[in-house]
Amino acid sequence: MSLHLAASVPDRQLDVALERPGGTSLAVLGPNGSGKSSLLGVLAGLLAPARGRVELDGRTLLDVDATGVRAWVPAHRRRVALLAQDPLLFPHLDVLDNVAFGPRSAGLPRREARALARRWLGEVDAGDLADRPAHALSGGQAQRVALARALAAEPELLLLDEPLASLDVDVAGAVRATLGRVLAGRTTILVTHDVLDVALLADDVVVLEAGRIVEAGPARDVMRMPRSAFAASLFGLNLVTGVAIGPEALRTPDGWIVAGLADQPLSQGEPALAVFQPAAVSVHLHAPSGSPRNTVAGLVTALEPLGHLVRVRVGDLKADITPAAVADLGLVVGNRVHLAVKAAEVTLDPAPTREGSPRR
Amino acid sequence: MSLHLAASVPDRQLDVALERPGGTSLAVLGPNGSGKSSLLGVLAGLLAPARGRVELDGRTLLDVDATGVRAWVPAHRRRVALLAQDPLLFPHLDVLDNVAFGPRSAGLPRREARALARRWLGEVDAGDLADRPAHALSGGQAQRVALARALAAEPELLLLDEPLASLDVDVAGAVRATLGRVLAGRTTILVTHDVLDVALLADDVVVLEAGRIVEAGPARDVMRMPRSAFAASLFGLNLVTGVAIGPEALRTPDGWIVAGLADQPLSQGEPALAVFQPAAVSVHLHAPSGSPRNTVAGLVTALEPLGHLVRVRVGDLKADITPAAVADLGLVVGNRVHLAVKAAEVTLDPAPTREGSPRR
Amino acid sequence: MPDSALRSPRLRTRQAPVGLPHWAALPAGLAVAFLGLPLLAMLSRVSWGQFPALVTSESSRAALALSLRTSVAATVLCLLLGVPLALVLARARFPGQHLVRALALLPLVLPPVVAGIALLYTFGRRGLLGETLQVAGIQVAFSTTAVVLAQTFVAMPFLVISLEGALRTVGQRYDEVAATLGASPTTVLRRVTLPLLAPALASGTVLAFARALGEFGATITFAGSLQGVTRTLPLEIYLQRETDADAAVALSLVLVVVSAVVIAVSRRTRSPW
Amino acid sequence: MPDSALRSPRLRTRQAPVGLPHWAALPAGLAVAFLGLPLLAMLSRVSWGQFPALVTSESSRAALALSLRTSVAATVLCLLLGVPLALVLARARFPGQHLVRALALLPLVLPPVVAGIALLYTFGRRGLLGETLQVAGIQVAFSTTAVVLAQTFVAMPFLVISLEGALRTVGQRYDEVAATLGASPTTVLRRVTLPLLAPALASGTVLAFARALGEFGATITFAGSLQGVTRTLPLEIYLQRETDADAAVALSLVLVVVSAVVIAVSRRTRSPW
Amino acid sequence: ASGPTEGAPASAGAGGELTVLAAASLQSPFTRLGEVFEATFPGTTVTFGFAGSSDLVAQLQQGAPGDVLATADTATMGRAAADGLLSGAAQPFATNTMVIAVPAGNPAGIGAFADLAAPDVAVVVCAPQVPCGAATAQVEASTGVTLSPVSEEGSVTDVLGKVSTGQADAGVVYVTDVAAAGDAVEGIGIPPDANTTNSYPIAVLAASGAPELAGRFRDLVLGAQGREVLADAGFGAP
Ligand SMILES: Nc1ncnc2c1ncn2[C@@H]1O[C@H](COP(=O)(O)OP(=O)(O)OP(=O)(O)O)[C@@H](O)[C@H]1O
Ligand SMILES: Nc1ncnc2c1ncn2[C@@H]1O[C@H](COP(=O)(O)OP(=O)(O)OP(=O)(O)O)[C@@H](O)[C@H]1O
Ligand SMILES: [Mg+2]
Ligand SMILES: [Mg+2]
Repeated sequence: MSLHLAASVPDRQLDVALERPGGTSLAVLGPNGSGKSSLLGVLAGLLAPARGRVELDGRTLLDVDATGVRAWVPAHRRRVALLAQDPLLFPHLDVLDNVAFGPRSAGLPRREARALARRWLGEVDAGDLADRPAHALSGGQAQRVALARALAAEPELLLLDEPLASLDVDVAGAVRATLGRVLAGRTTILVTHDVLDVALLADDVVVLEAGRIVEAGPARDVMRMPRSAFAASLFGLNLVTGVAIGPEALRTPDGWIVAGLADQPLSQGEPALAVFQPAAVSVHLHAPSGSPRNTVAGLVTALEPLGHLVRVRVGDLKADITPAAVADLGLVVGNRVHLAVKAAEVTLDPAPTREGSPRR
Repeated sequence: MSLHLAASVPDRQLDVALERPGGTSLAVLGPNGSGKSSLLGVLAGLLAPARGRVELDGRTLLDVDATGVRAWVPAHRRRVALLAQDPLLFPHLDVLDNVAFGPRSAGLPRREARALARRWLGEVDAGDLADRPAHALSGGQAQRVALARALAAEPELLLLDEPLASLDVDVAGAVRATLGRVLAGRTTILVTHDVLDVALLADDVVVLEAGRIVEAGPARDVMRMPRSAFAASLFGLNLVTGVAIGPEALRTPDGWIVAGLADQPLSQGEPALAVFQPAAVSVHLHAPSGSPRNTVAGLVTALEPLGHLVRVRVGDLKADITPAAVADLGLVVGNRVHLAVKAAEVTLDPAPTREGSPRR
Repeated sequence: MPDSALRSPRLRTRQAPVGLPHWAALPAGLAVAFLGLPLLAMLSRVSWGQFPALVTSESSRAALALSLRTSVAATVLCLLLGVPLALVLARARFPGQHLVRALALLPLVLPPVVAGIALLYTFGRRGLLGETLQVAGIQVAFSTTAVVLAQTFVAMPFLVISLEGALRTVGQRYDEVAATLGASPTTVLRRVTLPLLAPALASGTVLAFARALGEFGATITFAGSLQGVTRTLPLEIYLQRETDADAAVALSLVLVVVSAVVIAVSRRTRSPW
Repeated sequence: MPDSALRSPRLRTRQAPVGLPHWAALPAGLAVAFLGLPLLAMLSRVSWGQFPALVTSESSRAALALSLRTSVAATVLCLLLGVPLALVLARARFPGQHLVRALALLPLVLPPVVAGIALLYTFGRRGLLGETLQVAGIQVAFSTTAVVLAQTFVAMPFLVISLEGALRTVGQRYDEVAATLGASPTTVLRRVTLPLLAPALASGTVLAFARALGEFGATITFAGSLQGVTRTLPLEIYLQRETDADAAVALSLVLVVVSAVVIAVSRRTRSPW
Repeated sequence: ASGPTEGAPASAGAGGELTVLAAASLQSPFTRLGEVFEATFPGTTVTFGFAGSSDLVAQLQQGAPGDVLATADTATMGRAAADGLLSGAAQPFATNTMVIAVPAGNPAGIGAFADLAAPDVAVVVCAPQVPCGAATAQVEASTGVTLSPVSEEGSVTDVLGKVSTGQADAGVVYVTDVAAAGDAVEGIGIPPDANTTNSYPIAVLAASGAPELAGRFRDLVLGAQGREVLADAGFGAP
């Protein structure tokens, strides 16, 4: 009960390898065009890698090496269901028959397949759409139906490409809860741009950039202490890279010195990174007196509401402060400000190698 | 320089009227299938209402009444550009020519149209995709190109249907900043499920539910004090409705009594609503001693990470507390807890009428 | 009312269509006139008094019945062989594909009479397969089977080519989705590819049926012309023409009516989306 | 190597195709055999010694040149009139639409000879338009123009029907997008609708050209058979057959070669996506 | 109305264009005679329109241009005359008789017309509607043999095609057809008393723009040279 994947697709600049224990779910994160959908395509059997090997529960789904194709299980015999980024509901079937398509293909009689389809439609809050023709749906409705259709296929491996992207808040919350229930014990790979999906649905995370895995690890570790700029940005954390200048301090290329706490002491001269919460950053109009450590100056590039706080962006750095503080400081975009963070709030770590540093 | 719309499309259960001063942007919010895309379709000339009237800058684009079609300007002469929910890039053109399509249609020579297209591609961070065939793009890349294509048409009215839905965090931030710049002074209607879009891009908001406008007002008012359950949920606020039992208190159908501050005193017996921040809600394992006002008991239905806080859901209510507090209380899903909120944190208001209560 | 002119572009559907260019009406109208005038001219020449007798004569009825039977059989054969061929041409990649595609067009360019000769060379008594067939006890010569073969030969390309064009136009995204849902290629074909192609399949079938119904040259060359066995309506019309051109024209109207019925039926069975 | 068999399903493209059902190869192969055997039989009968003289004789060359000229002209006419007609049929809604669609199929079911008679009834000296044309000094029948008209009449339905099927299959979502970007209906047609239809347009054009090239019955009836003026290659082949069937077959190979060239060219000009 | 010679000198002699419409069965002898004519009158061009006789008359009725018409039977020429298409009377220039055509080697062993009635012999004939079919019916009547053909074709060419490919065991066609078909078929004669004779008439057309030249072509066909060429092709004297 496990998944092994190694594949390189030169056309898409994709070159990845990963190993998943059965029954767990993996979130794939990364910028647009980094190869997330292509990765799913290889697993689903829609994209043939130039080289690669896919094994699912001991079955070899794909084995291509320099000598040629040694094994190739076609898409329909892989027991891998894919919810693609585009819903692509069959336009000639109604909603119910779209969802019943998988069960019917698996050989279920029409009645049972439809009953099953009705159940899955209910799960994604789309039970009332059952009799609609597939083309008469709104964007979010179509996405929900497509999700139900993928789930109804009851595959061994479930691939979900941004399953909640166009759902409204209430439904997204409800469907996320449903998925949490449904995915338990099911081998799943989930592409997402949403933090909540990672937090609520994923056991582990990989981050792709330009077709390579740049970070991998358990979801909670990556959320707490991301090592890639992309993950840090996604999880709303500040990430600063530089060179260690002591066991618990680094210097950035800009010359900023950041002190913090390290699990194991840094080796001087080695690359290192520092991560801290935007809420731990304070904003000052003048350089704070007292200890000048961990203070950097810059221009405010944006002010964004964030729940009941305001996020102040200064270049790549973020500071979350209260609206009252914004008013007190009279902050507007373009102000020159000083950001400070207490060393006790900063976590230091050796920087990851090029290939990411899987923590397992 | 203004937009007037009144339209009813019985097939889509849509029946709306709105009025926009020129040069402003309106965010349209609402659940899936509430008619947001249909509204844009009517404006763009892709959907013919059974009755309705659209005027843009004094031009009558559409006038249909019981006696028939009195005016109908076809889509291509409306100077209304639509970025639909589905990117629909022309598959036979490359990216650059997709974006240059609008300028070329407006009569620009090929060279100039391409130069313009290149500029817009740059604006959405997709300059390096210019020479790709349109079908060889990732989901997010295609959406960026479609956005550039709509912007490049330089319309009098710009309609954007979830323009940032599948963009990655970094790009979404950058494109949102670009849009903020580009939309300034341009009449725009923007469909979104994202709070940040409302906060950063919209002057005003309407909320659609089942094809009707249930709420309308300036963006900051709606964000602070939503009157529809949907908007409250979207902006992460708690909204409770009930009947006024005094000038500054209401009772919910469940019998919960909520006291708070009201701008104008409530009239006893009239419907009223109360809005408060999740962060203002405290969670207790036992009914708090002291004043029992504004306390309600329930089961924890979900615990979600939210930045550096944890969101505790109890039915429809949300409370944001620190992870430390969660640990101290030993909270897990299914716990019975008591929620309390200080009256000073609760804003009370008369409930909106059925048709919403536009604040202008 | 002065503004009644404004109401003219009636919007009948909710979904407002993107307009066609106005000028398109001109060539389209010309096309209709060009196709319609000869029909009018034909109608104006028919002596309607004679018509019922002519059309219900024994030879005419036998010819019509035969034509319908053979055309239906030929269309079925075209579907059975042509749909797979179109699929293979549009979706598979194999060496010699260009040759096969060219082959599928062959009967289109061959003058039908030559097609008949080629069929004689193949299935005739002294043809390539003639002896084999004779040994197997199959007698193709001068039989209704020969008519069906001739019609199938000339009609198949219409189905294949129009279907292949449509297959390329639709692409295979839906087929891929179906495969990831566990549908075998056969299921994909039956439940996705063909239903999606319904309009093109319908027009291809109509084309093939019509071509089979109107087939003359290959039939007379390959199958001969015997009442009730091989003399289809076009052959009957040809013979009528020898003595009375106007009678032949009148009889052709029967073909026109049959085709109109076929179109009406093919419209009705078209999927509703 | 023992595992060489495993390598057989070569994946030539990155995009792994969704497989066709294996059984499809059987009927497709049968179709190929059915279409290919007659060609083989023909080739086996050609006396290659005679071939060059036959093919390069003055009458053959004149016929081939005429055939090519008229078929190209007819195909252009088909495109000019047929594409708008297909668009109107697929996209517009108007009363009598079913009638017009049936009309577009008419020449398909009419035996070509009857089509020729109908054209004579229309454009002939005693035809519907005959007098009008005569007054205008235009003599249509029995001229090269008549050949082009006959070919256009029989070939147009192929273009119209296959294009209409494809238009319905593609839908008009891209057309709508183009309209919201400010493209006039003409621009939409030129820059979106037609390019998207490229494969179907190509196969429709090939069908129409091939039908025009092979046209015989309507031509001989409506245009006659004058060498260099109206005697196209199929007519020449018909005449040859009077004396020597094998010579007619050999000459038909010229048509086959021409069609192969047309297909090759139409493949090359097809848009690359 | 102006004929096809418009622009050319109307006077016959040197130069001029001539359009001859002739039955398809006359193709080879007429083509040869055309060459002879062009050699005799340098500068003239003869263009032939070959088709079935009834096609030709139908075309003329609809205004087809032409100077000379030669048909394969008198009935169709009669139709042309009745329509006033001819200038002067038509004159017979050749005759044709029926013959039994069998594939090379005569595999069915046909010896006489009566053998065609045997049940296992596949015979093809022309349909009674066309001239050769009418002639065949006359032969049947005069011999008292009733055929049950496997096919009644629309033209002689189709009958001959079936025979030459061996598809049919025998067919009834014109003598000239067997002569033109070469080695592929053999002819088995029908006794003159049982046979029918069919006459080929030729006429100058009323619409001719060059009646003089047309008359000369007709005279060539009717003359000794014409007779010789036609006899080579198997035609009998009128
Ligand atoms: N059909 C295709 N043909 C060729 N290249 C493609 C195709 N689809 C995507 N690409 C390219 O391959 C790379 C990976 O694309 P992929 O769709 O896997 O990205 P993604 O991570 O899913 O992005 P997104 O978040 O935007 O969906 C990109 O550079 C993209 O432009
Ligand atoms: N093409 C169509 N034909 C008929 N009904 C449709 C069509 N498209 C949408 N509908 C229906 O019309 C209603 C409004 O749909 P619309 O697309 O406007 O919703 P929306 O607010 O855009 O939703 P979403 O957030 O999911 O995109 C829904 O009930 C939907 O099912
Ligand atoms: Mg993707
Ligand atoms: Mg929508």
